[in-house]
Amino acid sequence: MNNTIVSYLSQFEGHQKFLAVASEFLGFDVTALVGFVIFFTACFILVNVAAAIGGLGTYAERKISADIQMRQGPNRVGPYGLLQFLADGVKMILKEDVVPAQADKFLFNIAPLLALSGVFATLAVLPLSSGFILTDLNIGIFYLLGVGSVVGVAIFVGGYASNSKWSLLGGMRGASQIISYEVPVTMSIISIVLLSGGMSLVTVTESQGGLPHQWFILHNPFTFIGFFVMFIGTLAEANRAPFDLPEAESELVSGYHTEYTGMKFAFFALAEYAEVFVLCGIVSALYLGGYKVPMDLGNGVFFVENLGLPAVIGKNIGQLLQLGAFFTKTFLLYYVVIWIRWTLPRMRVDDLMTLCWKYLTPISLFNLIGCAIWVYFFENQSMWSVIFKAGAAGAGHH
Amino acid sequence: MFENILFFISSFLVLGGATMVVLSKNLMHACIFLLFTLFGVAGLYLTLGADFLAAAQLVVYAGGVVILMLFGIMLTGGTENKENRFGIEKIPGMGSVKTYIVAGVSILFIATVVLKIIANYMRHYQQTDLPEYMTTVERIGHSLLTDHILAFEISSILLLGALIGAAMIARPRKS
Amino acid sequence: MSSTNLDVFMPVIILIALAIIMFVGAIGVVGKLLRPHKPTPLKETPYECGEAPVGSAWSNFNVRFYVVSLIFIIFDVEGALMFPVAAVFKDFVAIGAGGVVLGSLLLFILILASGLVYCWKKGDLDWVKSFQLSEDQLKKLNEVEAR
Amino acid sequence: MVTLGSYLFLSFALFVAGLAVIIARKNIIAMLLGIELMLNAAALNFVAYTRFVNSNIDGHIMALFIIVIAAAEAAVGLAIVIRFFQLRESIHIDDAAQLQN
Repeated sequence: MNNTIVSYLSQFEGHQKFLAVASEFLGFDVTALVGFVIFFTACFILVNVAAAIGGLGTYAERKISADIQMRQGPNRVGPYGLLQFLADGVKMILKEDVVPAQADKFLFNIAPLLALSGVFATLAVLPLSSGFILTDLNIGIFYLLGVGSVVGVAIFVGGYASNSKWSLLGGMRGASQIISYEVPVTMSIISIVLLSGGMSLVTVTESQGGLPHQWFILHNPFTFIGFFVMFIGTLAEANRAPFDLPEAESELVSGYHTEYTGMKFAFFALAEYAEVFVLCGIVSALYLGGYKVPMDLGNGVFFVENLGLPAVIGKNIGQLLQLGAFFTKTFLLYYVVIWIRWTLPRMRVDDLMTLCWKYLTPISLFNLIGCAIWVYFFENQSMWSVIFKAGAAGAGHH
Repeated sequence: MFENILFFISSFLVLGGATMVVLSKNLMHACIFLLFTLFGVAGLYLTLGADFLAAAQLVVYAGGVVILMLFGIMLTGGTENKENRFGIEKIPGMGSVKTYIVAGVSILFIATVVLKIIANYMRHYQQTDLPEYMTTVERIGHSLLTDHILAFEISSILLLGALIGAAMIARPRKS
Repeated sequence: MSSTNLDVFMPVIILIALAIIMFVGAIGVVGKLLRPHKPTPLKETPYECGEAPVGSAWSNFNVRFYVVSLIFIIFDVEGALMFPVAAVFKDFVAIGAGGVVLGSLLLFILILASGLVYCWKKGDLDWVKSFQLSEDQLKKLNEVEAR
Repeated sequence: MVTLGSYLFLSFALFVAGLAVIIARKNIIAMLLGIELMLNAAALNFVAYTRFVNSNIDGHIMALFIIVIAAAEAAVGLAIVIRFFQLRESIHIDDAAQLQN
């Protein structure tokens, strides 16, 4: 059974009553219509949240870089400069839309749209909590890989269509970098799928626990290495420093979006920041326990039974806790991503390819084999229980 | 309801994309329209209940084949390469308007006749009801490991052959 | 009417539709009303740091980009084949048939890894081949540096 | 109401489009695009028959291997095209009329 936000809401009595009353009042079965409305509202909220996170991402980036370089950062618009991203948005929308005369107009216009829809479509399977997930597809993580790869096409097309040498170089580099790092990322994901026995992101998260030693990062030594492979891979897939070669401003002006102005540029930037958020969320769901809260507080049973709250409130408090856990882990990773950008220098293009093909890919293949052997020999126990059992057996022997 | 909407969106993408692949003179545009067509086919797979195939279509085609094609176009001189070694520009489109009209009419005629014949057989196939939205991943996995395990292993050899062969052919040579 | 429930895919379509609406709304409708439109020939030339651009950018490229994407697509397909197998691996281990599956999985990975090893040995993974300067070139280089 | 016939029609349209590209274009890469379209049409047929005629999974496996083969074919085909371009400075099918040089 697939969890969606609709199936989560339909377990409450109020929802059922509302459906019955509305059906009677309108004279037809409104279940499908209400489902659509719920989906639409949830999607709308999530898109706006993603856009706000993208906007605040630019703010956080400047503020953290200012912090690292002992500067002030944006501090004029709003309290602590928090509304800077809105001002930027207004500025972007007022800018003239310049299309180079030699450019391929059709591709030039369609590239930001491809990037934006590719990133937005990945939001559908982001496991925010066990109930507030838009939809929990059975093919979740594989779907995410597929839709996410559209961004690579968009970057290449955007670079190509501008008919500028910088853009084209940036686009070529971006596309080849994204596809190269997809190989170690895919292999790391497959090793997680091996351990959890399912591709749905809720299944993956549910097979971990709330405490760090139950997370997949500490499940066995291979996944511990796999986490770092995956994290480096996601940095490169999102074109973040030290892998921001497609937009290396010191050599390629601005990379694939050199010729883009105004809102089209803004959409590229929004897609990039939202993609960083999505990828951080995925890494935290795969390796860091995702939305899991310690002591199973997340399913709300504790609040209902021990504190005597009604089922609706108790369950929703649990969901909110899960939401909080997910966002905490994701934003911590987001902070690390920004921190890395202002700490490490940019890599050279040949080092980038060497790192991907000669280090990460063999390591991830080795991890995959190691995980398969681990699942076979230790029947999917984590290394803590294996050590504990070995210790108990040794103690019993003496 | 949603199945029908998805079907119509997908079939619109498939038909429109395929038509534009045929008609567009610019190779880059054709490639992007091919991408839309492949999205449409993925949507059709979804309506047929093949969710894993739809995602595989996205992963392999949208991420792989289309980027490969785009790289191939760039490596062979972009879209500007229209001349052959005789210096004559050969734009697609063979024959004249008359040929197209005659061909179209005859295609319609043949299609009508063939459809009339096939339709009798089609009537027997009723849509089998799937009880719920069922996942195909487990079934495909089981099938790949039991009935089709030889095909699974041989496909790895096929891929190895493709990798070695293509890398050998495409490798830049000293001259 | 079929009873297949595809509603779980509805958010995907809605999200893509929202992306299109957002894009068209911001660029085609709101932006069009607000932004200026004063094109000049100079504005529409590609940016090349102040130089006048020479020729089109759509020209030949290094074939290494292709070799990398080639290796990628092979591994991509490998991933697509291995995902369903990985998803059912635990079931097979649970019923005691894990050894066969592990063997076939290892065979599959090792066959493809040998392709990677081949490309590594042949130098397809080296982005920039190290090149040796000839005597004349070295002499010229030294002269240039001495100046 | 969506029937088997509508899927078969779409598959037919895809196949005809691919065939038209192969016949009408002189550009080898465009012809490869056409081949992709035709392979997709074949895979779509397999999946459609799986859904409507019998519900075992073999059609899906077939389509999966078609996708695999399409990717391998695209890789090798494009490698040949690129090599050909390096030799002849052209990607016209008419320039590939000679076996050597």
